[in-house]
Amino acid sequence: MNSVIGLVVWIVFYPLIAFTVGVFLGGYGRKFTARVQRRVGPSWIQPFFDVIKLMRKRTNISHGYMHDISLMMLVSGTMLSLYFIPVPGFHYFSQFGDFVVIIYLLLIPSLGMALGVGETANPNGSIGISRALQMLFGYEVPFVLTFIGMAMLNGTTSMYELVQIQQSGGIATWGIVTHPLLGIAALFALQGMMNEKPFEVIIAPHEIATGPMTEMGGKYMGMMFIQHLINLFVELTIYANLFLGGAKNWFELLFKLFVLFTLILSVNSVFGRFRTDDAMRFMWKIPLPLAAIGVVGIMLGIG
Amino acid sequence: MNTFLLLIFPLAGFLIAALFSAFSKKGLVVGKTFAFLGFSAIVLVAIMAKSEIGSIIYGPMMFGWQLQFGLTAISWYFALMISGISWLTVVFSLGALREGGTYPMYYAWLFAKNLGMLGVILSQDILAFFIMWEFMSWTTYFLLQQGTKKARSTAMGYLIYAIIASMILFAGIIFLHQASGSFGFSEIASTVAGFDMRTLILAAVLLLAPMLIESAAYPLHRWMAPAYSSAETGITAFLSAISTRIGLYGVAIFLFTVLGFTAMKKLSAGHYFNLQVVIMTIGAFTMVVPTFTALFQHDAKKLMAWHSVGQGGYMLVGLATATSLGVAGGLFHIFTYLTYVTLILFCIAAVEYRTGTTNLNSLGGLIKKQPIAYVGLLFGIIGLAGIPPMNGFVSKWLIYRSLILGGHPFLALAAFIGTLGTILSVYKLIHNIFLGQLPERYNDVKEVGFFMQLPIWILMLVVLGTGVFPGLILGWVAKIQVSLGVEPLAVTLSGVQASAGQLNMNVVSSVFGATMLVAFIIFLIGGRRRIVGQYNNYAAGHFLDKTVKYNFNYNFYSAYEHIFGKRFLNPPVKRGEEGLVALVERASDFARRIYTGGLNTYLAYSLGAVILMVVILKGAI
Amino acid sequence: MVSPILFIVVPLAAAFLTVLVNRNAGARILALLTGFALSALAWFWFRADLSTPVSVVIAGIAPPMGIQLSMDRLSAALALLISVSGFLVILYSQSYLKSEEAQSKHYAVLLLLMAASFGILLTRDLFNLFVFYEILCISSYILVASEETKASFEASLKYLLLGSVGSLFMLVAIGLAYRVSGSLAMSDIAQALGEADLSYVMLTAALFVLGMGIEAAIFPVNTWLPDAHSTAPSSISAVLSGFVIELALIVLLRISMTVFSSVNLMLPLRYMALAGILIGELAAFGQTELKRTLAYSSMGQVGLMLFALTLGTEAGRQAGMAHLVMHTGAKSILFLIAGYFIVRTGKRDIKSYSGLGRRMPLTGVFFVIGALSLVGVPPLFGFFTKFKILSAAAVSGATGAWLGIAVILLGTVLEASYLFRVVRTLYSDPETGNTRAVKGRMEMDVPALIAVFGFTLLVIFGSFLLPLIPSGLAL
Amino acid sequence: MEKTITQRSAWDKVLTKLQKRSLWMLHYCTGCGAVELPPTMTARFDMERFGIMPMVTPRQADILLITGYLSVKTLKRVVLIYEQMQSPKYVVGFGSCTINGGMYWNSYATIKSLDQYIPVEFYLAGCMPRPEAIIEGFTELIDRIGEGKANSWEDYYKNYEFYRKNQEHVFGTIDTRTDIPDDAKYFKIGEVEK
Repeated sequence: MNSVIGLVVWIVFYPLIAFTVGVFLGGYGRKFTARVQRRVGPSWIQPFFDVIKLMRKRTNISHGYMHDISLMMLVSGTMLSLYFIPVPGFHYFSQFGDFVVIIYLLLIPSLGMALGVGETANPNGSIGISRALQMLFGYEVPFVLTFIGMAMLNGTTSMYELVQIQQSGGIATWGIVTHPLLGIAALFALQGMMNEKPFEVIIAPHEIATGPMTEMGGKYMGMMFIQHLINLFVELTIYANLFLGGAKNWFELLFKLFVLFTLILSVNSVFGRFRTDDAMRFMWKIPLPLAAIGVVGIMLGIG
Repeated sequence: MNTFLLLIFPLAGFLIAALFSAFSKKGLVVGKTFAFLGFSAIVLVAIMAKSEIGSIIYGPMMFGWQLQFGLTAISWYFALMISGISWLTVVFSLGALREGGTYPMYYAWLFAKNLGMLGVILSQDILAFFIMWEFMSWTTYFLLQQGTKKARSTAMGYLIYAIIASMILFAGIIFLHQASGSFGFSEIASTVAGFDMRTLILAAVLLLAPMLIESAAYPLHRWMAPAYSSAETGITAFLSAISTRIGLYGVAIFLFTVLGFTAMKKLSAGHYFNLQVVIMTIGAFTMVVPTFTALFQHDAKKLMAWHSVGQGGYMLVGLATATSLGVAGGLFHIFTYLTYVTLILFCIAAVEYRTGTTNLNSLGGLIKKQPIAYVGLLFGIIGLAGIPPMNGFVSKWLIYRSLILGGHPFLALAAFIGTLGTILSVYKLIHNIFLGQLPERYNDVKEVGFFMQLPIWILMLVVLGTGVFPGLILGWVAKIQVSLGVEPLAVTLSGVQASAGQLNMNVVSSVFGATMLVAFIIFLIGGRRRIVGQYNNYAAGHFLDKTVKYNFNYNFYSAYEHIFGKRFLNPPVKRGEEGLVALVERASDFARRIYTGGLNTYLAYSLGAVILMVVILKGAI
Repeated sequence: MVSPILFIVVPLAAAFLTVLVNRNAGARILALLTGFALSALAWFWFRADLSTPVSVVIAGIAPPMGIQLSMDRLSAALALLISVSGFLVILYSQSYLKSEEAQSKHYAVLLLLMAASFGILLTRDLFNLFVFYEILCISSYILVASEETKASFEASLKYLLLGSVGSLFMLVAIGLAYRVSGSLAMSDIAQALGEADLSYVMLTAALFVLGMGIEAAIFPVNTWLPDAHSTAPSSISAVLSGFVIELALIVLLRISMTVFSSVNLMLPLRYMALAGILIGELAAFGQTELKRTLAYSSMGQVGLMLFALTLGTEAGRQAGMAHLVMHTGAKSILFLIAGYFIVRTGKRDIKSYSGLGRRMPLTGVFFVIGALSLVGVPPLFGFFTKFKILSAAAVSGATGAWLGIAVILLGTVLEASYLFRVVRTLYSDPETGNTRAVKGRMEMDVPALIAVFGFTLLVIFGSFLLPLIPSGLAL
Repeated sequence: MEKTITQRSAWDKVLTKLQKRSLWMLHYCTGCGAVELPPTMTARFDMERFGIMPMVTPRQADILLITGYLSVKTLKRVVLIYEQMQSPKYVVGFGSCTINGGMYWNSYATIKSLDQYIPVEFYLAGCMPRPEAIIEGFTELIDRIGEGKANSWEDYYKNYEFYRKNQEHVFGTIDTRTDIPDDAKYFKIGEVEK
């Protein structure tokens, strides 16, 4: 009975926790960039202010019901994948769906946003989506290959079991240590997955007016912010679970996320922007071969 | 009895419709009613035939062999799919066909095609299989001809491939019959088990190559997309849904029943290069290449036709793994693909019915005008992309699992690349048809009528239902696995109970529903929202109206065309095909030149022949 | 008991009568009646019990001096085939021949040709065979030329020259044979050649086989065929590819298996057959004229029969015979219909037939059925014969059998592709210019339709005749 | 105005306190004023301290910063963009050109006082106002939002006829695809007084 209550509590509060962590991470990100640019930068919880402001807009325009539904798909898809990611103290749902499920759940937000933006009937948005999908192809391929390697190595596709296996032997059994090639490749992919520079041609403000968000104002933009903040947590946690051995408790997890995000931010803040095709070429020239070599190594190790 | 009727009804339908068409060119209503009744009867018979699984009925005597027909688990599975899809196609055509075509013949060939396919899946010996196979190929050819003017030349392309396929199969059957002295599956299996390696490979190639051609496996796939896309749209749906999958049925039967596991073990000997790996590699190429060719298509039907080439790869790979997960995935994927491709193509047909075009560069914004077609297409593409909670996800999940845990990382990667390509191209599909700005000329477009909506609704229900409760179908798939001799899958109503990492679609979809609810609440928390017209739009301060072209759909994935364009628009396979044709033409030219028309050469031939013959006779001693 | 000699007497007499009557209507009726009578006769003989061949001696002179005719089951079957298809072709000609022509001549020569073919079939005397063969050839030269266009004259001339070369070969061969045997009866010659020096026999055999082979259109010496068959009137083309070639083929086979049994003629013939299939189908693939295409395809089909017959097994011979019957039906259908295409459009090349299939629906259906059977699509007759040939080849174990199977299958692919290019044209939308060829009714006339329908029945239900088709190539 | 302030609930006050910390600015730079914005945004003055960020589309922007003179043509665009923005929204007139035409005071092609055409929250006087002035103005704006006084945007809904008349007087009728009075009813704006 106790466990049931605990479960319910987790189910209710897990998204809130993720959102809070996301808020702080987002604020930290902006602060970090500002500092690199020798500015003071905004408050640590600036994203929170933005969300409140956006949700409190008096007038909101929509371009149709798909436009509304797409925002819901956006948020719910991200929450859905959140539930299937095991974190310390909560891995109930990860037994019902493995990593393949998570990868596909992560596609729901992309598709939802794509559909909604399509209905806003703004070419800037469509161009942004077309870029987003092409970039998706760019970074998902090496990322999935690294995962396949890990799954083959450990003989399971369940993320929870991956975490268990990695925690069994301390740092020595972390993915990044056992298979540095895969880890590095996935790191590159993560950079693209989080749309940080140099892979943020999707929202090129001065070129296509923030692309997908062109027609998104008020609460629509607000929901996109919420999704973005939860997504920060989701993507970083996935990487941490795959290659940094998950975490035993939340402090460890947050610390890992913090370090990882700092790494990504520092790349982000010193780079320019790649063109779409250049970005894809990069993804196929550096991370993909790395991952392939790693997987071949694993195969030979097995066979 | 029902098994028998399953062959008799389509035959009767074919003859009656053909005679009817011979005597009256018009009579749309009669033709439609007759076809509807006929196919309803076929569906009923197919459902009732379940009780007769395992029973054999004997056909006519031929070459001292009694043809055998009968139902097995897998053939009942296919029989249901064939008859069901035909029924939906006919229902759709009740609304879709307008006055002025050759309808009776259209329906006649539809009946004939059904006869061919049902015959193939019901046949229990390779002779019956071959006869029905030939019949099916030819009916397909005539069915394809019912389409546009372009359809005749593309159907010709199909015919060439089909003939080559059936000739190879012919050779295989002659060979096996000579080796085993019988046409029966079991006798042949026992004979094949005794073959040595090279004979075995020969037999396997002779049997499987035609099936791969029919299921449009890379690099034998080039006939399919043009032929299917230039047929009438309902027919395109029907064909790409089930027709090519008969080839996969053949693969399954030949692999598991005719060749049998002992032979397959032999063929799979050798760690890195063996027949299984070859087939899987073919499947991998089939998954990737056609999918990315689809990306560059500017015609909705062509795009989908290329996809039905590509998705075949998943089923092929799944079957070729010969593992519990993989075979289940392959067989289930046949079903799921069938459902959502029909759905998608019906929706495209609904749009074509109103706008008269399937050109992706000239459509747009129709979501306001044809919401139901839009939702149907949405369900379809979510299924096709394999995203939860639609059924396409489950089958793909099974295939991925089998590939990853079976130690084929790069095949798994190919499968995933295929999926990504699918997502890209289906988004292009739905975006260019339904989203973006609505051109003025489509302002008076309406939703289609009841008969065209009904199949769309039904299929939407199936796609979602079998996605949330995959056990409904997977249960039967497990039975098929038992009958094929594969270790069956541990199936629950809600998904799969596998050893390492299970899948429970009920949980996934209910959590999805819950989070959707939360998102909806968040949406409500925000202030009121107002729906505005498409011209109230950000254009950097420009005033929009119908004179301003403010849309983005041409050359949608420019970066890809920039990188891959050339490779996919003029692939080596195409060049090879053209080279082969050129070779045949040169050879025929050479043969023609032998007959110079000059008497002197002819006389020379005669004398030379005499001398040659004497020499040969001398040499023969 | 009716004497088999009637087979030769009746058409001869009818031929002379037609010349005497010399009026179109009369000639037509007479020819039709003759054809019917012959068919009835053949039917009688076909039903009769021929377990022991019935042989008659003409003019009471016993062999070796006299002429011996013998009727066995094979001859009866072929006689039935010849007479029935001859009858159907005459029926077809009723409407096909233009009324202003001198039809009496035409029918006379046609009947003459039939008489000669019966003679070749029945006779057991080598020189007599040669005589009948000459009659056959000459009448076919005349028939080929009977359209009296430049092309037909040229074709006929070629045919004539090569034919005479063939008869020259035969004559020499017969002379050589006579030298050792001192008799012209086949049985004696066979016996005599059995003891003779092998290379002597070889030369004889080679000369005879290739001499006869010219008429039988065996590969290297079938050079006359494309021109002759494509320029002749379609009824005649149907006759020539329908049974004349096959007849020559059978007789050739019978003689080379009985008379020249001491040398192994089967091997070279088999390879010639394969070459014939390949070259014939390839050449047909490149043609633009319908009748030329069909002519080349006949060469391929002859190769197919020859391959089956030279496998040297009972099954092979049976399959060859069956395919012969099928080919008579299918090829006659195609040629007869092609004739009407030419009549209706006045053009010979395929691309000008576009849309005809829609304007002559029944004809179109018949054409498609004929083509399908020729390709060998179940459940038509062609499938059974082809299957029998292939399985016979597979079990025969003869050298080059598997190569033969491969070649045949390749040939089938080619055949299907070029025949259905035609079908596609027939059902494509007519381009402007072809439709104005003939206003109004395009469908074939009733007699022609009936004739074609007869052949179509054969092609569809032929598979039930399979057990009735004999295969004994005895003397 | 006073009434509305006193009516504000505590919850509303809290949220407003948070909300005022985030302002996104769409700057419409016609004249020379643009040159003052880079220093305002970058390291020296760092606008983002106050959560003020430049945005590129009117849908997301809260502030419409108009730097410099407006010709008749450009005024059309400004009106369109203003109507595409989502309320609450604040127009900031930057430089004397927006106040009285500035050095173009006698030009036939420019409009003199911006608040005749769209409600202006406040002006930044000067030619040019320095970044300090801009920052000063924005902090002022933030405070007024916090107190709930920054309601100039409601005026556009209430007195639409007035603004519309002036606009038409300048450039005739235009179709911005937005029916302001109907929007006012739909979104219940300015009904507190009724």
